[in-house]
Amino acid sequence: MIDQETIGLLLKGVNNVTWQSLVMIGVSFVLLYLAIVKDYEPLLLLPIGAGCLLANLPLSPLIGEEGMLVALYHMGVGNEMFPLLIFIGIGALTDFGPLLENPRLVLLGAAGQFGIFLTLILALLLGFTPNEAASIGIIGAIDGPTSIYVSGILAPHMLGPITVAAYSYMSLVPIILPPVIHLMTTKEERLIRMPYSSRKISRRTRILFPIIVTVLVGTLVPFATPLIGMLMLGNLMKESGAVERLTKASAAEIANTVTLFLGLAIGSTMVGADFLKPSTLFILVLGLLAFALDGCAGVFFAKILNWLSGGKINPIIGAAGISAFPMAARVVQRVAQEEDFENFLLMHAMGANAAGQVASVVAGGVVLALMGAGG
Amino acid sequence: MIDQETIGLLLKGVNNVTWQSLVMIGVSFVLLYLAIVKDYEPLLLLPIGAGCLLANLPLSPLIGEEGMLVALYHMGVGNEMFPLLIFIGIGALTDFGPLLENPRLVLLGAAGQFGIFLTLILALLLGFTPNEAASIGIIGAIDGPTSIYVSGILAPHMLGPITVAAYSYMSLVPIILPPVIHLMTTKEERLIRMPYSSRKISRRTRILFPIIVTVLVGTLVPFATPLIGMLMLGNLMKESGAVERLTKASAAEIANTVTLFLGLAIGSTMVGADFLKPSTLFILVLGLLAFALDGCAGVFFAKILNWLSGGKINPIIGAAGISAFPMAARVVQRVAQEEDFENFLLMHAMGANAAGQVASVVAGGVVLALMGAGG
Amino acid sequence: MIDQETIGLLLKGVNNVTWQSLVMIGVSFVLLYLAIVKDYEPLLLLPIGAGCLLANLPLSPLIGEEGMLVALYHMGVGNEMFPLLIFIGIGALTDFGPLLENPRLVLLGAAGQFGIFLTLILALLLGFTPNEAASIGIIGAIDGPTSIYVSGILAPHMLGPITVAAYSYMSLVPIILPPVIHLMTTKEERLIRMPYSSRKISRRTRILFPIIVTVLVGTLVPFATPLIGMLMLGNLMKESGAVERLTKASAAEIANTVTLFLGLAIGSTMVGADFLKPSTLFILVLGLLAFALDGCAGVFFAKILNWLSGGKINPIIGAAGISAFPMAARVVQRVAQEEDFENFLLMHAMGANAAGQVASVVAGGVVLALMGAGG
Amino acid sequence: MENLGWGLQMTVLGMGLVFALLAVLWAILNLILKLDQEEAEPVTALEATQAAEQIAAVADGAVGAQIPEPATVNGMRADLVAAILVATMQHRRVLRRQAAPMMRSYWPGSQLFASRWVAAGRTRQNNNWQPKGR
Amino acid sequence: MENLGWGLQMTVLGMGLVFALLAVLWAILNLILKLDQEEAEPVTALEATQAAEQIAAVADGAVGAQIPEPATVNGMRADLVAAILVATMQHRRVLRRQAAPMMRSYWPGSQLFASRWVAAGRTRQNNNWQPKGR
Amino acid sequence: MENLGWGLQMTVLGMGLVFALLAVLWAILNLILKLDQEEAEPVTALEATQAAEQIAAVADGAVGAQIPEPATVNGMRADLVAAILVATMQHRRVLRRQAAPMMRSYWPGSQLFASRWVAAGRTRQNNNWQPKGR
Ligand code: NA
Ligand code: NA
Ligand code: NA
Repeated sequence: MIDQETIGLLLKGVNNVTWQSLVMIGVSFVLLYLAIVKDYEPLLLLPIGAGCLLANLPLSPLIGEEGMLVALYHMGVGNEMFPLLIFIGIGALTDFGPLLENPRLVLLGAAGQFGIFLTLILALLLGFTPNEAASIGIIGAIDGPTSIYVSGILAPHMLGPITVAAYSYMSLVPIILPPVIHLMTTKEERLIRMPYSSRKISRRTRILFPIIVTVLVGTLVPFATPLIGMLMLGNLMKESGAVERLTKASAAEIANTVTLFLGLAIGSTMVGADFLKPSTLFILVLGLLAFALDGCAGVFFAKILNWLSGGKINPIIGAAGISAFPMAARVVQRVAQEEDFENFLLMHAMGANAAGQVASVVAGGVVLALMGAGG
Repeated sequence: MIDQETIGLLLKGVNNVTWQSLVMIGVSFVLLYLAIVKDYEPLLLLPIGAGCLLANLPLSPLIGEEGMLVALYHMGVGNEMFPLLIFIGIGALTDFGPLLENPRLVLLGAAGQFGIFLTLILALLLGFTPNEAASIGIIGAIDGPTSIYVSGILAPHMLGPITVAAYSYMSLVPIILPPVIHLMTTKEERLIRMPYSSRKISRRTRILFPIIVTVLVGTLVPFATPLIGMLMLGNLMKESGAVERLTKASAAEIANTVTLFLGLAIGSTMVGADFLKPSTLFILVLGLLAFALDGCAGVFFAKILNWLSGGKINPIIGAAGISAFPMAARVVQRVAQEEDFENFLLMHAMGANAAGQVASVVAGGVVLALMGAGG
Repeated sequence: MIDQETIGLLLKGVNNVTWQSLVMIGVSFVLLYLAIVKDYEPLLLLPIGAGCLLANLPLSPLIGEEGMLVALYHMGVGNEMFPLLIFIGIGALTDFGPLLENPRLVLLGAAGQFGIFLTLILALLLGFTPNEAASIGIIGAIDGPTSIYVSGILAPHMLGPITVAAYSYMSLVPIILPPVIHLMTTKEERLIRMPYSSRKISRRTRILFPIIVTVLVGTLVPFATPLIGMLMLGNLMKESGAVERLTKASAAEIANTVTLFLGLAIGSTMVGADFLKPSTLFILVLGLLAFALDGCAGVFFAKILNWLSGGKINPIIGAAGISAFPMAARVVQRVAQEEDFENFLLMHAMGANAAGQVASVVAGGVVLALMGAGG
Repeated sequence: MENLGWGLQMTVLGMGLVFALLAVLWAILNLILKLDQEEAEPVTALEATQAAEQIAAVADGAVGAQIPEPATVNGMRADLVAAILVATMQHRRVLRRQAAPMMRSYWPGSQLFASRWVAAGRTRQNNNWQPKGR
Repeated sequence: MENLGWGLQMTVLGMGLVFALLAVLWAILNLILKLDQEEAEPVTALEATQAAEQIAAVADGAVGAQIPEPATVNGMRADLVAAILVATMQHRRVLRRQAAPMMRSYWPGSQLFASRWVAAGRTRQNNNWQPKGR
Repeated sequence: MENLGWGLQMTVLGMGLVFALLAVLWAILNLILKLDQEEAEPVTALEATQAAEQIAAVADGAVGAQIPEPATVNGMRADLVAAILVATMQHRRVLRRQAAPMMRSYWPGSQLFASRWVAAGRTRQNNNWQPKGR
């Protein structure tokens, strides 16, 4: 019979509202606002916000045992499959031609990873454990799937804020990068025009590139094998031209489905007490710092290259070495055109940007290797 | 060496044919006939029929340990993921505009759920357990994913007949609803014309709607969170316009794949002795009754509203409050035009219909809450 | 602190390169070469090659516990789901019309499976276990999903080379079949023209065909139920015309995704010492032999039919009975036109080819039944 | 009869809850719409039906949405019937328009006239049945 | 040699079963086709091949269907060769047609003539090889 | 400060590894490009930018690629600004071309002139911001 107990059941929801859940629902509203109104990386932030909202409703069955969001987490976040599948799609749409035309730009990609390690030190000083510090630093890879992959292994309890930071900052590239560039360069440097050259990259080279990168990076940094392997698998499928159906499926159907599931699953990790800690704020601030430091390091290194080459390299293309392909390159081009509307640096910036993509993944693997993860 | 035993193995298939499996294969033929020839909800009934056929072939490895149909069941039926994913797609294609233009229609949606509870009582009297009775009643939600979700939790052993009933009756809306309407209304009532008004619903309101419904329903009826959350997630993605790729993927690729898998998995639960019981017949009959009672209650409540509003509401739009969006609304429009070809009620019926969609989900959650499922 | 151990970690990758892994990376390059440059079944061989490469990089986390390739293996290879899903897509694109117009051609399909059993005997004599021998023989089904399904059950440790052989030889149909045909037939026989007739196959018959085949084969050879069931499910969906969305999803989105995952997972089984054994070479050679024997048997049986029918059947259409739909039929047509440009055998060859498709699946089930697998 | 009592309690509680929840929703919706300050304005039946049909046509794409079959009215193609209906209504309006400028309810260039064939098409979808008793 | 015996038994049983099953299928198919009562009627080689090519073209979309590469015959584009072939056959038919009405095997307006370019295209797909020994 | 030491070691080792790896990659890439024997040849800024834009446009399709919003420059539509820019550069080139044949850097029929509208479109995507300080 229906009794007090049953009626208690009916009020159970309202009774289980906590201030933490209310705050987290507020956080989910902020994420949805950023995604929908501010258009910040909506493909990720909208599902993350929705996942966060659904997970923080009182007694949400979605995060109970057998709950759908938990099932999605186990399906592809716990085992790191989702970020890797997204990487296949990214590889399938990335053209490394600008890098192949101008291979020395790979070094700019390396420089753009400095922020990872500087932030790691700061995080250590703030009292984070080494694994946590490394996970925070990896936000400085400015690369969503890499951040998810690395922090999912090193510090899964911080996956939520790290992913949110990584994607938010990726979408802030057009806002954060220009002041960093201006801070690091003089007007004269920004006005440097670079020669435009073109080299027909043979199909053979384009096909060899992903294979060589996979074997090289995979042998020297085994921890980077999954990330670089999937990125380069996508690129190999694209450049081979032999499996158009699979290339398209990777970049469209698979990527879309996985993005939705990934976002929901990550959002569902952002629950109450775990998220509402000072550390979350530190993560957000440190991540932003890592980003800015990346840009500075990239530009600084490009200045050195410029000095070595006798003034033939515009230092601002160093800022594109941070990854966030192809947005960072576009932002660099903009900054150049702000001062001289006829200064076209896009091709060079794209090369540095593609290098940053590869270097981010390498840096992710190196961090995992140095932490001895799973070793 | 090959011996008697081996030859026995070869005849094992024929030897394991039972009359139950033959009857069930016959049932699968009926389902395929309904799907292919009669065009009754073929997207669900064809896979269900095929799953039923394949599961009832003698010694079918598909339902053995590690069998594919069992794997599909565990992938998304046992954990309720498939109906929830389908709900994202339904939400992504549902426009709640007609309801937002005329919010009082939500009450018609509530009335259209009466059949659920009346049928529950009848089922109890017929000797079903409370959980079973509630699962049978939920057929009266006239909403496939809700029926699958609720009965999957309360009475998974009856998932097969309940799903078949739910989808069959959804496809019978054009046949069942008109006589119910005629029974409940006079010609004068059916001739009532309603004023047509239009209100520009702002994008803000359209975006707020799914969020508010999720928070409201999710807080008050936590058991409804998964259902309402996924329906409204799909709607939020659509109305935000910010994640078109994910919206499309939810409504197309994901929905298609999940529908195929869901149908096969549910069909595979319809095996022999479990299905061939008088209870199955009761389920089918009671489900039909629940449907008819829903329609009656909806029309009856609309008559009250008509009386309260001084004759400004055509009672037949109450029949659209049963869910089955947008078919029920179309049927109501038809019935109106049968008597007066210039009587256009579609917009009002669509509002009631959208309300019925929300109310069905709410009713599903309320039933789960009252049964204390998982509580 | 960072110490010797950490630096040891960094060199761990290089230190763990073995000659086996180097050879296997070489094998992966051969597979990629065949896929990309020679265009041999690239949809399968490229992912297999990539999976093989990624699995043989030193200490590859992709095949560690929780590794992505291992997860993909468990997702759909270990439980045989991937080849079955691919079969739905194949069924959805196969038109059995040419077979229905000329039903006696089914016997040609049966003859084209002789190679399976002859190779099985040879493999036994070479010292393989019965299960291994049967798995090798099944390469002679010249049907990728069947080979994967059967060998995945009987000898999962040989899945890699068997799948590679099956798909490579499928892509070698245009090279292997013509000499086999010439060896087995005289010029006079190859010049035989066959009468062209056309029979309107009713929609009813087209819909009944997959249902009948499923029930018949499934009852008599339960082990074939999954294979024939999925092939015929795809065909039923197509011929019914009632579930176009699901048909399309099966043949496109699902098939593409599954093919990529299947290839990667199978490639990842090709690791070092397990693969580099004389048995692998035997598998490749025996598989080729099985293929050739299939063609011979098919042509030989067609010669008998020709003799029985008083010279009205061109024996070369027997070679299309091996499966590999629709390629084998096209090759037969070519061989015919080589001698007489106006000899059009395509329709008859397609009938034999479709029969071969069905017969291959039946043979797969029969082999499983005779081995008592899972029984 | 213990069951009956429990069932009745379920019904009362259940329907009570459903109504209560949707009533709260109604109140909130009214509140939001107040904020929007968009007044409802009268439109014609055709306009309302067209808009509703567009919404229904999108929803037809959902799994389980039950897209109706092509329709007949009295054995005639329903789209033909609908076209005739629209043509008749249109004719009446033209007459009204020619009566006197002040009586026009639609001005030349109105969207409505431009889209009458669309209306016919949409309405067609709306008429897929055999009227009762004929 | 125990293995050989077992293998032979496998072969006999296995092929026996495969043949038996397909023979039963054959019988059933014949039965169904009887019910259809559609008689097989003769068509031309081109018609049959066109129909077969359409079926093959759809099946080419399957994973693992081995879509052949663009073809050459003797170094010439295969589609050109096929077009020449069809043109030649066509010419022969026209001559036949002009000879005497009673000799016509195709009547004016036949589908076949209308679709000869389609035929050329389909046939092209059919000719993707280098004839042996040239 | 033990942490600081460890962190610094991480930084040195980490960045050292990243640089070392990419340097090896650089060396290998140079080697491959040598094999290709394709010499880099100078192109115009517009050509280089067009090519780069095409690559960027494809990459925009990736999840998380941050496709920029439609742009304005100083409140004007960016594509208009870009079109003006290209027209100006074009005008300058025409003047140069008319000066003397030997001064032409582009010959009639050059791809570049043919695709100037494409260039404008591509450049537009490149200009999606409000220049600083105006
Ligand atoms: Na980076
Ligand atoms: Na309902
Ligand atoms: Na075969």
